[in-house]
Amino acid sequence: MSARASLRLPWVEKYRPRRLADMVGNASAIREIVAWLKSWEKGIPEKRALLIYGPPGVGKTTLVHVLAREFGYELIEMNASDLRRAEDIRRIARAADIGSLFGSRGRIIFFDEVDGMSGTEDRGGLAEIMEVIKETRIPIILAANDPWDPRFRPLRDLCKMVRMDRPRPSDIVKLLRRICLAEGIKADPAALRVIAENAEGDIRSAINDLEAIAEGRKVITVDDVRHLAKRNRQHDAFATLKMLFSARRCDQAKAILSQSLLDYDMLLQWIHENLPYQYKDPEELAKAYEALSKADMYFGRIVKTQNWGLLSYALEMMTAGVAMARKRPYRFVKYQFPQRILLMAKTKEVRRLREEICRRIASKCHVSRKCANAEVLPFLRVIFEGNPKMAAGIAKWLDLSEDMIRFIVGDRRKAKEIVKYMRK
Amino acid sequence: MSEILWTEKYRPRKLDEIIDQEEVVARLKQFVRERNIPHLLFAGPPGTGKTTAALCLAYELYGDRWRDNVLELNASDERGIQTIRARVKEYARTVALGEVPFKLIILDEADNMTSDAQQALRRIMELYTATARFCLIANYPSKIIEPIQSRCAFFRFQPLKKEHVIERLRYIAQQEGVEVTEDGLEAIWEVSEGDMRRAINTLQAAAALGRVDADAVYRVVGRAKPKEVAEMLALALKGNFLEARRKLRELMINYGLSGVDIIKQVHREIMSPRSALKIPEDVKVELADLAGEIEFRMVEGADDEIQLSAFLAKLALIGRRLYKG
Amino acid sequence: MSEILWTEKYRPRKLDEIIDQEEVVARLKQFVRERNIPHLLFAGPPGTGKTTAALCLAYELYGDRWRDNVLELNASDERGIQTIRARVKEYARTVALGEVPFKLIILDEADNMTSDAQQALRRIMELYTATARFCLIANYPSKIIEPIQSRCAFFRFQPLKKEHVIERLRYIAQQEGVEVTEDGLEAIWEVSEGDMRRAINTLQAAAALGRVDADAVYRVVGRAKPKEVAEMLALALKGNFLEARRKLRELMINYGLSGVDIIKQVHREIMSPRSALKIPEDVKVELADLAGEIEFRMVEGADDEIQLSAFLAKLALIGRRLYKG
Amino acid sequence: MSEILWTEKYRPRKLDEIIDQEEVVARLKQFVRERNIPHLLFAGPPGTGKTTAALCLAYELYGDRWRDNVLELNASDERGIQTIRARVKEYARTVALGEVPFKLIILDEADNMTSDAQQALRRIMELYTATARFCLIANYPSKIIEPIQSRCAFFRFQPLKKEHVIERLRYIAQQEGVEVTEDGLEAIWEVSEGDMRRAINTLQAAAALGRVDADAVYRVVGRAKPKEVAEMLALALKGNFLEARRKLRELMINYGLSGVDIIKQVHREIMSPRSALKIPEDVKVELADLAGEIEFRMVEGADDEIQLSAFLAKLALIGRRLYKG
Amino acid sequence: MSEILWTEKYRPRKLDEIIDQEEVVARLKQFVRERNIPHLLFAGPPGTGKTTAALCLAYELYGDRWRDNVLELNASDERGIQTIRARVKEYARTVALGEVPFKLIILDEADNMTSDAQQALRRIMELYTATARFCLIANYPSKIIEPIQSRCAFFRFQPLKKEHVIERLRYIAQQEGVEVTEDGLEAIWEVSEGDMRRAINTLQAAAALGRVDADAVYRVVGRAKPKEVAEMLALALKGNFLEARRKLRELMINYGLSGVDIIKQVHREIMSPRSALKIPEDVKVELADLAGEIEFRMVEGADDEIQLSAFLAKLALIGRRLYKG
Repeated sequence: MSARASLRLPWVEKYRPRRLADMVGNASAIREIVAWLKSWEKGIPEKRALLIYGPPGVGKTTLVHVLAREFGYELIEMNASDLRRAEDIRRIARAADIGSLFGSRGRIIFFDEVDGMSGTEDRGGLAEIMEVIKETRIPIILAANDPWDPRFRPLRDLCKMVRMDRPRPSDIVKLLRRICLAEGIKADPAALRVIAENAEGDIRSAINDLEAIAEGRKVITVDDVRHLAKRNRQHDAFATLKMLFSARRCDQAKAILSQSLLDYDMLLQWIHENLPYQYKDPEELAKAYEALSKADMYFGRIVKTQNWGLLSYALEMMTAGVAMARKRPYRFVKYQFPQRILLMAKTKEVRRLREEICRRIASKCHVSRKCANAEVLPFLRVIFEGNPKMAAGIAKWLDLSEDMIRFIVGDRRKAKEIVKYMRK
Repeated sequence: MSEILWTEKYRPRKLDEIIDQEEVVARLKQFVRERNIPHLLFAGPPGTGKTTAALCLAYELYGDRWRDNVLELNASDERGIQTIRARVKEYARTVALGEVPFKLIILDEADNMTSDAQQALRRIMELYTATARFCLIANYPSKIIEPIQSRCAFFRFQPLKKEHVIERLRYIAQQEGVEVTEDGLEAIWEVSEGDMRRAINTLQAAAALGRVDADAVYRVVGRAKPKEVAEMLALALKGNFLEARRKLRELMINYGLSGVDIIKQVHREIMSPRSALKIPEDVKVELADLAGEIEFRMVEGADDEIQLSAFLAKLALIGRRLYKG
Repeated sequence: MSEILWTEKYRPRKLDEIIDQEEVVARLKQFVRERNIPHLLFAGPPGTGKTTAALCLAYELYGDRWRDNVLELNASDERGIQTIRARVKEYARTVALGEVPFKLIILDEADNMTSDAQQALRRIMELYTATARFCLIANYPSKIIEPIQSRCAFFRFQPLKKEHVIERLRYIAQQEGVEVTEDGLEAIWEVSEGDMRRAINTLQAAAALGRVDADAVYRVVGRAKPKEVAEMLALALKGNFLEARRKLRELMINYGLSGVDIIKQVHREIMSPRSALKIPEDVKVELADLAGEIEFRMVEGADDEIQLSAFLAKLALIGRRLYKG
Repeated sequence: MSEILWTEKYRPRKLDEIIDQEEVVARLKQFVRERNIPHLLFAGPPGTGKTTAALCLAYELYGDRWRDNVLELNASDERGIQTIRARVKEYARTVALGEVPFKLIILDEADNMTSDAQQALRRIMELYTATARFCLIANYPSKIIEPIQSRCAFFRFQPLKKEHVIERLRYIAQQEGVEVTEDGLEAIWEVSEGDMRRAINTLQAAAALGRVDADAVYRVVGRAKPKEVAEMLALALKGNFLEARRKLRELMINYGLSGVDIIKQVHREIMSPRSALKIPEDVKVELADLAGEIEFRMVEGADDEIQLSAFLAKLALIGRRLYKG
Repeated sequence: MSEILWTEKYRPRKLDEIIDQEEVVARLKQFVRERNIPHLLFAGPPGTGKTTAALCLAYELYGDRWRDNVLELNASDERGIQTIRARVKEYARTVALGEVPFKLIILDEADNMTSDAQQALRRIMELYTATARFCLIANYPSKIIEPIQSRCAFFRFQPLKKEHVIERLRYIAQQEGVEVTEDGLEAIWEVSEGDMRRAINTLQAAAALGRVDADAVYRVVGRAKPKEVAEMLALALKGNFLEARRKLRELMINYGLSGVDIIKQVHREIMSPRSALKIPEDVKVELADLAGEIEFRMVEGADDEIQLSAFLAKLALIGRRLYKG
């Protein structure tokens, strides 16, 4: 690398870790991944593919590159900038010679940004990746931000799943300090702390922010980072809600729309979550919810008619309408993250199970999935709770897995009993 | 006792085994004899044998090859008319196997389609009329658009007679070696509202618990519906909005209930004389009216949870007037 | 009983056979005598003989060659003005056969065209005016754009008289050897609302079930008997909400009625001077108001059962005020 | 009576013949004198002479050669901007014939173009500015994007004066040998709302029926006579709900009016200062509110009869409060 | 007055000429000095100089060779996933010409790109970082997927200050020899809502009419003067319904406004903190909701006049409650 070029390289590239020791955070995840990779030396492991998932900027792609370098593998990479149709996947697999017993040693196939595969453009790609995994005799690594989409379910079954988390701000500060040192910059630790906090565990954005601020400076003070634009969503939401609920005029309430970074859907969820905390008086609460209900109707009408002219009314009811419900003085409350979003994430697996059970009932009983849920499943629950033997028969007939049975009876012990009958 | 769902085990395999639809059966058998059918529209209440009749027709038309010649779709499962078009297209492309020169496409819950989707369906029906026949199944025939109705032979399924339902239940119980009492059968008839599928499901669930008497039946019915609805209403009326909303989320997320499902149950709970809520009559009416309003808003709106929360907030307000005023 | 549609079998073949449209017929016969017609616009309620008049005009103008000289289109069937343009173009290209120097193009349901399409139609009419005459048929003439209206001779068809419709039905029944009762004929008149086509179709459908009495008529049109609707309303007004709702379910299930069907019947019952319900006029007013609200919600897609329950709940409240207050 | 449309036959051929647009005409005549025009934007209500002015401008600019130098397009006719681009391109390629060094492209209903299409149009205008001038015609200038507005000289057309419209109608009637009554002319003015084209079309359509009096006018535009509508409203307000409803049905059937037609007329009657109904202003307020609600429901597809009944019912309730309370 | 668009003619060519974004400009100039930039994300309201800043950056970085080194793709260019994978990737891969070792790819309105396309972009940004830098421009940065946000230095553009916008407009007017009044400038500021591009376009459009005063400005944007709208609302709220309606018709006719135009202005006036109407804050919400309902109805096809009457009627009813109650 020439001196001129390296000078021009952004710091995220310049200081991209080259060795495992340079990685920030996620020590246990890295240990797990290294162990899996090493197990290939003893033969083909049970899971032939590794799916690394986690939020952006925590170092997933970097880690894979470092591993390859450290353990001497050649990396064959495909990412979202490549066409990834079935034939493209197959071509790469062939190039990597995945089936060869001897010659392929020393290669890894890396499918990055798996969740960025396009439904239309990359038709058949996902299915082909799974085929490749089933056949492979060399390690395959995949990376994704969100692997929980239902279409990845069969893929998840095939892969060893390892999660990488956001590193703590203190880890990021350490890294930033190291970069400053290398660049000959004097930085106030408090300023670095602000950058690190603001990045919310996204290492890459922390480095980018540092570089943008340091451009042309040799000293960085807290004052310099004051204007750092907030990517930070959570804190922004708190401030936004406070502004909204303390507003005394419609225009003040509406002003949050231009000042918040939350998108409208998200803002709606935040308001919905926190209404009962803010408004303890039933009258205020009912009035505020009336406004929110109206806002939602406008959103619904927008979706149905595609008439975006109605958006301003939706937003107004959601902000001014909610704020003007207040009759008493504003009081501070601790705002909550929308529990529904957490709940939806937490219950993803459960909901998937329910859906799958309904699908099986639907196909056996000639009913819709909705009908299966409303008309058949409740009776199944009674049977499964009360009669493990009959339950076992039905479970076999519907081809239910153990999790599904557990889901239906809602009790681990009873589920075990049913499974025992099934084996008989 | 056998261990698959009895609704399937005892589903008739022949047109002649279908209960209470003599006229329908006679006409369908004529079609079978002629090896030719027009497009069909089966209408009638749930659980009167519409889907069964369609399947029996298929068995008798195609014999062992029925699987190759029948496509079963459910309009409320398929995502929009595009998917239906695609599946029909792919399916109708290949020639029918066997002697009958057309395939059969059974489209259940066709009255759930929007009228735009039905217009598209009508064109699909026209397009593939040479190679396929459609059998549309609906609860409310008046929700099927006129141009489709006029292209179909219409079959109205009658509500089942009490004695025949009970006779069938008794036969199944006997086959399965289940003890049933008279009042048990009466109770099943009562709760199943003429819907044979629900009746058999109730029988099986009650049988799973032991002897089938009225008690057992009501027990099954009680357990089969989530108790959280009544709890949610009670909490809201008592002014505990946060807890009520938590229950609401449980119902929606854990039970996979839609907003309309919940409002229906709310309605039932409010108006039930057996409800533990002890709501005065005039407040009941107010609540029913409110439930109607909120349901309408859910149809117009985008987010059921927000609308139902607004409903709970109103409830809390009413509750205050009721209990403190 | 013959198999073909009676509406076709008994459709008048001569202008003179048309019922109740003396003025229209006189003017049309004048045109036939002159062997020349302008563009025509026939307007009036459904089933009053508009299409029949157009066809009779064609028979009398062209005699046996009418098939070669008449093109029948339906504006709501043909897919857009492009198709109409193409078909008219192809059709009008060839010369009229026989003595009359122009062809006749009958365009049914012309008021269903968008005003853009009508603008295009207007240009088509201008273009082919030398070789073709248009006969536009519409229920609502106000939905025909003025530039077309000003090019057409206008004919308004009157609603048919009850005695003439019944007379015609009785004639057909006699020809077909069908037994009809007086209340059956009354019921047909009731449900067909002056629409002859609907009346005859109803007669034929009811005849397929055997004797044509009121019961049979309400069965084939998928309506509840007015008496049953009145019963449900009476129950609700007496404050017996649960019974009223049970009755409602029964109506929906037994007759396969949708919510909008039911509310229409409720409306009819409320408004009927012959209703068995003795509701004071000022209560009728409230019910009519309510029915409008509920119907709108259901049209927007709200759930039938919830909305109708809300309706009955309100009724119970009104009833209480009425009878106890 | 001639066969061609009177709106064409009596369309002014010279700028000076245009009615009521003195300022516009003066500015346009200046352009003619200078033999140079900028791009033009004509805005104003329908039937105030915008297209006529564009054509007159063309006649006066190009004289006999106007056909070679003018391209008339209708933005809502031509299929999208692609067609416009193609046609303009082809047209503007050739040099203008005669003394004026540019051609004129008249683009009617320009406000019906999407803003994307207008963006494209803007580029076309730039591209051909040397050889062609555009005259855009719009009802709503606010729907023309700013970058186009900033390129055009803006002309606003004023609504026409009643006496001038009537004078013109009288002139045409005289030329055509049609008998018109005073109340006929009044009625035409009433229904055409300042739109000259509509006024003349209505005159022609009414003339086709014979003498042009108020009756004939309301008949051809498919409206009830204001007096009858007022009668119906009066009945309802007096609490005579059932009578009012009978009147309503009569209006709908006799005039072939749809529900929306009726409500529009009701609205007009309520608002008319000449109405025979002596409704206090605060009641008018309530009626206007109601009419809006009912009209919307019918637009959404609710049943005309049920909704209009609901409307009359509300009227009766208001009337009761008003006169008995 | 020149023919080309003033927004282009007066677009700043240097970073220093950009208005009101000192912080952004300071940092960008720093990049220019260092001849190095990170990937950039420019976010902020429309018309605050984002695109201008990106172009100025390009001019200053590359000087005369900017055309060789900059790829600009905006919303009207194809930017689907194929383009990103083919064209953008190809462009990013080839070496830059001149001293600066990388090219600049400007993606305007990046928040309108599909998330598929954005996904395809993220790794390109990393892989070709040695040869290309991206500048993404967005009104709503939250619509940029997180992995891309995290790859960019983030710049938020502030809304422009009134005095600076007006100063700029005055400068342009002077350059173009256009007469502007104080109230004209105020009006432009009012209607352009801080969007400089819109402000300049409005100035140019109004200048085409002659002197730029408030009248001219409101005329070209197709809006009534806020004062007049406020007058109408005040009349309605005072219960003077018929007068308010007269005013409404006047506004619609004089300004050529459609129903939706009017309701949008009414909405703006109601919510404006500077409105002369002095409506209590909680009533504002009620009125806004009403306006939304009415706009929805009109969008769905309901009649403008009936619906606006209904709106004024509601206003009168609210006013009655407010002022007399």
